[in-house]
Amino acid sequence: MNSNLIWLVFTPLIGSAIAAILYNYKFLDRLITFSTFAITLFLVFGTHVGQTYSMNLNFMGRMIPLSWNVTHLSIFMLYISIVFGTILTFYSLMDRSRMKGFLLLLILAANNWIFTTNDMVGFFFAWELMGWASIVSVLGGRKERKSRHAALYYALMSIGGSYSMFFGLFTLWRLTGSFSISSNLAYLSSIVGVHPWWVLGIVSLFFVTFMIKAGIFPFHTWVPMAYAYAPDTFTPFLSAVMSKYGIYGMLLFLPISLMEKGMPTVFGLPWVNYIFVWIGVITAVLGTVLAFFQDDVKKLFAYSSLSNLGYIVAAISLFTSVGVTAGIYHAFNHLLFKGALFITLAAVISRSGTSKLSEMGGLWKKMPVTFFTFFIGIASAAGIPPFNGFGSKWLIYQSMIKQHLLFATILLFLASTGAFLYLFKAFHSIFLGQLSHNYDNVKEVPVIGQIVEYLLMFAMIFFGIQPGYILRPVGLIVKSVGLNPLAVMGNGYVTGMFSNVDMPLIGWSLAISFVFGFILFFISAKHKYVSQEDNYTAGQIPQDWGLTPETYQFSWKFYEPMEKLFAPFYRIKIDGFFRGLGDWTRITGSAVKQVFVGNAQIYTLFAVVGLIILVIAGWVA
Amino acid sequence: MMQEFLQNYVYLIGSMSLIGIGLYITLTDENIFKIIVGLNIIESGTNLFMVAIAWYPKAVMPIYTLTNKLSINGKVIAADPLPQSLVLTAIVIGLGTTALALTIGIKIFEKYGTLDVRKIKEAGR
Amino acid sequence: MSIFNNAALLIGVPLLFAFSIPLFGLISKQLTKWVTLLTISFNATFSLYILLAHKYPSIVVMGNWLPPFGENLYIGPVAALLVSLISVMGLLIAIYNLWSIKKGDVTRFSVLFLMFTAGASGMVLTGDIFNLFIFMEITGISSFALAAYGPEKRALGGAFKFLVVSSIGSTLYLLGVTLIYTQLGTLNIAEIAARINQTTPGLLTFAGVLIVSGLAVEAELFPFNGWVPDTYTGAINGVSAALSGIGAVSGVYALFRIAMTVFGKDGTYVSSYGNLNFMAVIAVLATATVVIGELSALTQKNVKKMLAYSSMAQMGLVAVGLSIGNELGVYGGIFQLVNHSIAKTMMFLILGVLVASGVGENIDDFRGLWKRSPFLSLAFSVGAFSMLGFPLFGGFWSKFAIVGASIQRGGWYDFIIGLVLFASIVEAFYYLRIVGYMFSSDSKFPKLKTPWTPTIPIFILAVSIIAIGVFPQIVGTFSAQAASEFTHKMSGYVLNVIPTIAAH
Amino acid sequence: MRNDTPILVKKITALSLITILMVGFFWAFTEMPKGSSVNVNNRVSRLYILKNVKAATKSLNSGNFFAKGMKPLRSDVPYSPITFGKSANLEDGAANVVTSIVVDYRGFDTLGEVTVLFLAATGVAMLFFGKRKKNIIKAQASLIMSVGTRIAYAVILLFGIYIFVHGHLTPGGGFPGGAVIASGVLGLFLGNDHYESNHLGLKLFESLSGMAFVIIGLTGLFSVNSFLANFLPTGVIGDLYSAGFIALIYIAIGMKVGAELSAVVDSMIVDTEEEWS
Repeated sequence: MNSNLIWLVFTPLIGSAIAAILYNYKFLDRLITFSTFAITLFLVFGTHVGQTYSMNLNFMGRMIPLSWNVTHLSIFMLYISIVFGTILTFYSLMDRSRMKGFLLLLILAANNWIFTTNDMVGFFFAWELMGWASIVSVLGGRKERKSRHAALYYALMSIGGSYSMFFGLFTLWRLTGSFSISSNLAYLSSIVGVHPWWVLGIVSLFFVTFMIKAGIFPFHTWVPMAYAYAPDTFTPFLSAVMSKYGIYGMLLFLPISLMEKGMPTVFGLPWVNYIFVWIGVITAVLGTVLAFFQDDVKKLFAYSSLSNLGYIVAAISLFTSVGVTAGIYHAFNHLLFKGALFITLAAVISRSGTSKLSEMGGLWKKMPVTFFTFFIGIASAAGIPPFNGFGSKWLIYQSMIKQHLLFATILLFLASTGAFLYLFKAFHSIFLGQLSHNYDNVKEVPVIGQIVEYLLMFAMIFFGIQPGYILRPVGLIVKSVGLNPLAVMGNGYVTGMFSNVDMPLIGWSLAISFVFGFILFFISAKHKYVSQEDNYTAGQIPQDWGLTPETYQFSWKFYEPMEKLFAPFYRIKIDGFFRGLGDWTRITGSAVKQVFVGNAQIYTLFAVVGLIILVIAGWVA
Repeated sequence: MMQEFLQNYVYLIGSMSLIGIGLYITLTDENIFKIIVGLNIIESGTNLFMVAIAWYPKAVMPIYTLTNKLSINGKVIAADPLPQSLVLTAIVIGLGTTALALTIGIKIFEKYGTLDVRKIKEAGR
Repeated sequence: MSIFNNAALLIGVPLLFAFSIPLFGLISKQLTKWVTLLTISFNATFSLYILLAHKYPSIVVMGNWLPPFGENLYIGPVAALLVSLISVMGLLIAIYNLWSIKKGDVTRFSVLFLMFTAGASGMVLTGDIFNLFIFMEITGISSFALAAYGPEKRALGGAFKFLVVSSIGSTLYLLGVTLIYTQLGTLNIAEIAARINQTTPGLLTFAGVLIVSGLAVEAELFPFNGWVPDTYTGAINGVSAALSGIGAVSGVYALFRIAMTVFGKDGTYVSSYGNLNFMAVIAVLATATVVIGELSALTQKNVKKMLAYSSMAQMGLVAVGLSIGNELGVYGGIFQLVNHSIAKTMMFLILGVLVASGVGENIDDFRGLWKRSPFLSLAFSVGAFSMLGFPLFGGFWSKFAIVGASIQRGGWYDFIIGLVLFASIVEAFYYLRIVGYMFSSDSKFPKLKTPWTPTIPIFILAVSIIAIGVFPQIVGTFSAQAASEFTHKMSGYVLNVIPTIAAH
Repeated sequence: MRNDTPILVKKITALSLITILMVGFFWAFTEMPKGSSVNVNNRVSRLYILKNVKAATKSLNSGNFFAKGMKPLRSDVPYSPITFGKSANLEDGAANVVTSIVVDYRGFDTLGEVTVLFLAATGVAMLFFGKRKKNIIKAQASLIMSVGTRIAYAVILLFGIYIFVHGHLTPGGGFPGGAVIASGVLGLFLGNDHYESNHLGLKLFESLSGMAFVIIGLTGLFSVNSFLANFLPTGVIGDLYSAGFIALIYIAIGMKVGAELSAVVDSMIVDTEEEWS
């Protein structure tokens, strides 16, 4: 019995109530949010694996046990989410966006609850709380109309997901009479050999929810909208932390697949897992392809998130020790670099006032710290050693190849290359090139923001060259789900199937080459800064051939040839399906509304017809 | 034969016919006041039905008088007084409903300027 | 059987004051609203005392004639809970009326409102099937008149539609009651319930169909609910709040008292002493109501009309929950009834305040309301979130229980709950759209001045929604007892009224 | 079915629906007890007619009222024969059994019924509320009419009072009596072009008599510990001064109904102009 587990939930709730009261005083609201995150972090320090807590909830006269249970996975997730949240809220102290602190705290409460609970009632409650709080959070974006639409779209998807989970958990309850997650999972594992289709049905009800929350392929349509139009300071949390809830849920249910003895297999994988690998791959490729051409930088990185989650899903669906290690490791890495990227984006957007790539450019001179953070962020995201994205991607490829999924691996490689392209596009369009005159007065972010950026830079480099600090806890998780953990040679090594990579070595060599580069840069000829339009060709200045400052920007039609190349992909509109569903519902609604014609006589007729139908039913029965 | 038919069914048929007629008026006539009349006829049918189930052949009235005995050797021979009292209640309730309906009808005529039931609605449903 | 005759005051005192209000009206018109308020607050206090001091189950004997010979009131867990709900809602709306009803015939409005509340309480309390009809008519007639009140002409149209459909409904109910009387020779609900298997099946089915159809008018089930949108839209907002928060509660109660206690088989899901399983019939009707109500509300641009359709759909959801018939389902249904009553009352009251301060009824007028009146828009959102089943709001628990119960029941209820959940997504769409409009910032209008009198009930209701959401046992304990009363026909109802009926 | 459906279609639909409904009704009635087989002895009314509810209660409390299978043994309840004008101190003293049911055994229903009428009158008056216009004379009443109604009014009033005072002995009672009185008032309206009713008086009558009913009920609650219980001696059956509180209640009801229906007549006849300013 460790009551600090329940305080993990209650502290943020109390903080949320206080923050909600002080809502009008923005700084106080943010300060309370930050301090609650910090306090919760201290509470997590006092939490260790194996702690349990239970209490009874009076539900319809009978007691429903609510229980908490700390596993390796939950403590890992708690740490990474809360540490990141603390950094983010610290950043938000200076921020001007309309993120609501009390909603973030509600999400924190749900976050802690989801990661520690061992009963489905609590899980569902927390899941709903998290979903709704994030929906309301999305509402406060810069572009109000669009963020409203995004929130509505997200809400509908999210509700659909939670109803699916509703069905799943109550079906389990009907079967076992218990809400406990661990015993229900054990039950599912025990009957999977007998009734594989039943188990598949129930688990897929849960998986729909998780896939919606993580934004995996057929349900990814809300992701770009919600990420792009959420408040700038909330998007990092949405992308870095909240997408991981789906991954967490999948990890809970995946061990069942170990028991699927009766299922046919493909490449040594149960076919369900095989399908999920492909879903992950499709998500990764789709995210990449769609990210190329985005002009809205947040939308671009939203698709990037999508792509990365595809990697994670593909890896963990293999359910081998390398796969799971790689998946969780990549989840952590994605949290770190995507969080850093979105924080820098928030900084850039708050300073420049736009999120359009074609309107930015040359900002590195004005915001050097942000520039470097962003640079390291995209290096990580592209998987360039020694930054932190490398190790996990490397492990993912290894795990795929080990299962002989060559075609899928090649697609993932291509996606990674594509990732480099769009990341470079963003990098170049925002920071390099010529500075637009609109941004002559842009300043670097305030000190608090700079501190956060330095911290994130440090973290991305540190966890890149010292992966052992993450791989060790990940190994514990892998062990706890019943697989053999990978050997960890030392803090500096990523141990794969075929070879080990000495990250510090790579780090040093890269650093030395950088030093060389800088030396060359400084001893080379002096360069002159010119303005964007200071240019001529054949005696004509740019205006003469019809270029405006916007169209003269580098990022204007950045990848136009590729856009033509991938144009067929653009025509696949998955969200067209959901929109069609919505339109159909609306048309049905208008038609159904005609039932109520507003004539007393016809209402009487309805009543009489209803009566007659009942009479006939009684007659027939 | 005929007598038996009358005893068994005449009130029931009467009450059902009243209900049917009332319902027909309510469903087809477009004048508000005729609809109210239809409702009233339905009510009368119901009341007749209730009185009909209280009565049986050769029943005496359920009032003690000098000459009227209500029971013979422990067997009650009076008509059932309970439905009659229910009818009394139902009539009064029907009266109240009718009065209110008429009032609403008058007010509708004042404000909408029509008694056509199809026109008593707002635009934009 | 414990006799608690003083509870007759729950009906007697409102009647006494209703008859005397015209005299108070001779002194001052505004005084009559206070008389109504104080009388309903007596009712609220007394019913809360009954509920909290656990004075139930007990019966109230009328005229010293014990049931089944005379008339009686039965105060079980359901009645205790619902009477408290009705009286408290009535009290809060009466506070609102202090501010909102200033013009017109205030005196008579007070009388009608008081009797509307008392009639609904009586409908919930009564233990006699014909007395139920009388209270139905008291509620009905007062609500026709209340619905017609107001300067707008649409009020009259709505009231007329309500009156016509409701008259047909009560006629059907009366015919059904008469048919049952010919079979069993009694009007006492407990005795009918115990002896329902001694009737002819065909006739019983027919009587049941008539009664269910008649009560479905009050319980707002499709296809008997044509009056709902027009009446709710036409009536002034305080009356719409009362109709959805008070009238519908008693209607749905009566429907399920008949379907579960009278026609129900003890300890089973079904109610089929006749040929027809009425619980299944009601489940189908209720599902149709939910789907049609939500779909009709979807494209609605008028917020009041939208609330009306939503009200109808919510009553359908309540009926779905109750018609599942297992304890969890009834628990969820009663819980949902309480939640719906609280939330919908609050939303209509908010709409009333908004309309009175010059904001229109259209959804476009709600744009940027957050800037103009933060309190009202927050409270409205709280209500909307409770309707949608947002965690930490009351509606979460009831929806949870209803879905859980129907999946527990299984079979074709899986299909029903699938439809209901689809309708809930539709509902989420239109409520969230309003909330989104309210929190958008493009408003050019000045801040609203909110009078303090109507904010008291709105504040209390909003707080209670959150309180129920955080501590569901506030309602949960009572609705669990109610569920056990509804599902255990003999021990929950009949034996508490006539203890010696099953002596052999 | 839409608003603009042709009338013929409407009529045919209505006819067919009603036909189906009627067939349903008759199918149900084939199972009903036929006129000749109606047995009041099987119904609870037997106890009301023989006035042995108290005995039945005794038997109920001792567990003998319901046989196996929950069949009530209504015919087995002991009773003593009732003779008009002789039997005294019965549990209910009304010679008219319908009255004894309406006011005594099921008095609560009647209270509700009075309330319904009261509410309807209130509703009517509320909807017609407004500034009273001068009576527009639509048709001049003849001399015979105007004199005759005034003379008849006194007789009608007296007759109405007679009906409700004798409610416990003869057919009739408070409601018919009140309605008769109101018809007299209607006559006054018809016969006199400038007749105006005394609103204060009507209101006072209405309220006080209604309150009297409830207070009688509450007196029962506080003296006999049951709402609407008879707290007066019942006397000899058939006497005018018998039947306990039934006469009192019927007087209250009669006055109330008379006043209410007169008020309804008044509000319906007098034109008003709404004011919502």
